[in-house]
Amino acid sequence: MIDRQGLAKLVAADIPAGAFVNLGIGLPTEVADHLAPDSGVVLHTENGMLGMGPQARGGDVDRDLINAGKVPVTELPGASYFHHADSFAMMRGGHLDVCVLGAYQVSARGDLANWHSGAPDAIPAVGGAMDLAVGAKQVFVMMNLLTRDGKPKLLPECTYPLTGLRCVTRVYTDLATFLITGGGVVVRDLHGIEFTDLQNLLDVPLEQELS
Amino acid sequence: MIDRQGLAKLVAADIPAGAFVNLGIGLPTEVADHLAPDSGVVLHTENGMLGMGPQARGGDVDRDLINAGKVPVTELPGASYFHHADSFAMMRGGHLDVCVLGAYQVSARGDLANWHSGAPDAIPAVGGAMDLAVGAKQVFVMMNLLTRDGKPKLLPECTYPLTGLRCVTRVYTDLATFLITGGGVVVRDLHGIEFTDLQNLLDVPLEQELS
Amino acid sequence: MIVHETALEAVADTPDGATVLIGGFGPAGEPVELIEALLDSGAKGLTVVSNNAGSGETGIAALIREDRVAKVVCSYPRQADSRHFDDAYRAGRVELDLVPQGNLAERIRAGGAGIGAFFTPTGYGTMLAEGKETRVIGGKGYVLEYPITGDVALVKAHRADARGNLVYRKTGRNFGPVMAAAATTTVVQVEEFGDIDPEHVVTPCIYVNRIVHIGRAA
Amino acid sequence: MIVHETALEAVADTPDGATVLIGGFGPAGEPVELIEALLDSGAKGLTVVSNNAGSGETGIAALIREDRVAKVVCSYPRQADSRHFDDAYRAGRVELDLVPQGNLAERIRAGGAGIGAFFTPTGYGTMLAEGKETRVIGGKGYVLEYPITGDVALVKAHRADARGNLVYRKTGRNFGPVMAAAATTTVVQVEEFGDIDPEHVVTPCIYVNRIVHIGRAA
Repeated sequence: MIDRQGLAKLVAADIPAGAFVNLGIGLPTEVADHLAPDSGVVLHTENGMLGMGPQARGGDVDRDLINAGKVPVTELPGASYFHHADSFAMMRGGHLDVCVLGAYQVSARGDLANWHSGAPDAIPAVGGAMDLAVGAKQVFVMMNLLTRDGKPKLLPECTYPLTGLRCVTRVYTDLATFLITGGGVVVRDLHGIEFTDLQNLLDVPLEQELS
Repeated sequence: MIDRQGLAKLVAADIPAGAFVNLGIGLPTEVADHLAPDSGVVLHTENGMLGMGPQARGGDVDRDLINAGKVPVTELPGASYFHHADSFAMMRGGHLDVCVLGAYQVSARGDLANWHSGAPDAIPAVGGAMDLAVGAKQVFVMMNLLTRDGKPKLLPECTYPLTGLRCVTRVYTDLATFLITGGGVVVRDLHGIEFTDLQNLLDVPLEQELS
Repeated sequence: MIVHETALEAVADTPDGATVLIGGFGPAGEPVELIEALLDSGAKGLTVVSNNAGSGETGIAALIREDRVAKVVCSYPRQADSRHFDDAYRAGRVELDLVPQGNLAERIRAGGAGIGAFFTPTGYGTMLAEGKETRVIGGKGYVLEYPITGDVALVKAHRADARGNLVYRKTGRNFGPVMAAAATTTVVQVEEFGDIDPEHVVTPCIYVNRIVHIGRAA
Repeated sequence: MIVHETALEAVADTPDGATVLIGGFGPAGEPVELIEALLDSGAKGLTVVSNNAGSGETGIAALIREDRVAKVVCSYPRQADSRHFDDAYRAGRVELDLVPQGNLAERIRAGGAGIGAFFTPTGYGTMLAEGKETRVIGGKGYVLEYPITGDVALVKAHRADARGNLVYRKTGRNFGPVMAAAATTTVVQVEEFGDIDPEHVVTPCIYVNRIVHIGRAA
């Protein structure tokens, strides 16, 4: 089992050099801290920027320069700004190489549920989640494999309201990394758990990656 | 009867101060020469510019600065450049106050035919004509009222292929100026012809503007 | 384009029941002073189209607190301290039309661009597409979405030139350019006046009706 | 983004039958050297998407003269001295898909923006809408148009920075930004390299795959 930082490091290592990447709010944001400085990875924030730098501190804070989580950030050389329609055209048009998102649930065929708890009294709020889900060439999910009360979050079918259909390509969890393929769910890495124990936790049939 | 210059002057006088205007290729282009310098009229060219100035001469010619007719032009203070999709969004979205076009034919309800002679062997070419026809708040047409062989170009129905439906609001001709209203065709100005003589030339019932 | 002396003067004629497009994404590009002026104008029964539904006591939150808003069209009403929206929504005093953020931006763009409707993949197969027309094109599912236009747009820009061309600052650009193009009357608060290179104009002056100089928050 | 030494190197792998988006409106923004390199590459059976169909002996006219073009998608094939297109069209050697200019621009934009189709008022009720799906929305007639994408885009820009962000010059901007976003491989010829203020970028580097420095025509 690996911790949040370990997971963020794993995801960062899988992002190709020079890729254009959108990191979702929360845990995915921490992936940025583990990207090699010379990786040439360019971060997109859906509120209208490519070339986003680290969080701004002290005198660098500028109320006009924030990320999608509304946290003050900085600008790297080669950055660009654009308006919201252009920014989401970039996402929807499939131009981002990778988008990393958190999730409540992922189904075996890559359906994503990450915007709505399903609670009837919740005030719904979707933001850019659905746009991110459909847009990027690859959608990586980062999450714990089990809920706090031990229920699996990788399921045959999502029970929470969906964010997008068949969009997730990889799931990084504390216990294992999964590839969602057209054919089935493939376990790529085990994080200190045996394959059979992992299979016993899930109702989804798993395959082991051929190496 | 008035000549081309007289017609261009008439149209120019009817363009409100501060209006955003697109002048089509050919005769409509000459309207620019008759706009008062202090009118504040801003010219749009659909190949991506607001604030177009007069034709460029000599050392002012720049191959990157042309109008929709591909003639070198100049830039006025307060100009702006934008790409083709943004330029046609501006037109289609109804933001231009006036567009001035030439025509083969106009129908009594404002249908416009100005892009295709209808000849079966012609190579068709439409350019921005259809976009201009549907986009502007007002579409003014400038044309001779009769063809060279004396046939009226203001008709109950266009016989040439249409550019747009019910889009023309005014028709400026050598013999008279017509307002195309929801209800019918109203003669606003007679250019040296009697109303009854004008009516005799046309199969379209005419009304005289109440003054 | 008219330069107004005060924000109130620029929005005073906003009628009850108007649809108001309000720029900003969080604090960036939020036209705070124009929203305050809209509150002072007394307009009520408003439909507010904005990415968020306000937080704290200022801006859209104040409009909701003072019961001026009948409906909010937004992507993310829930924010840290969005209690005025939360209270009004739970009490049934404000209607919510929740739109995925990219569909919101594209629908506003379509409003300004004269597009009648468009098929977007975003939201396909989700509860936000329920009741909407869908179509599979080239093997991919799409939802038909319609344009959004406003009677008024309130936008914050960085600079305007003498004609009304605009540039923005950094991520403060966000919804400003598409909202400016989609409203009958676009009201802009700017931090400064000055020349703008024609190559750098973001919002051409054709989309700008009224400007107020507010200056830059310290 | 890769900087190539020669235009030929940048387009050499264009396959026969490719759809090539070619920027430019008349001489402004026309990527002449990239088109010449495409001719030298020997690629044939091309679908060319561009506003015009070439004039004189250079650019798209040369591609047509050398029988490399199977189909032209454009708004205005007829120009002063467009004889190579005229001849090929009349001889049935090149197919023409005539698209109103604004629909062409919007369809290419839709291709880059992931829009599945859109309803446009342009062309409604005309022969260019024959056989197309139409719909009346809010009392106004619209035609359904589909996105255009390319395997390759050939674009001329003014300047690129080290990452591949682009700015254009004056009306040379025209179709460049939408074409750059709508092609699998976007090849750009630039007049110069240099820094670009992030506020002034017109085409973000994400849309640029290959750059060749050609310099500015005297």
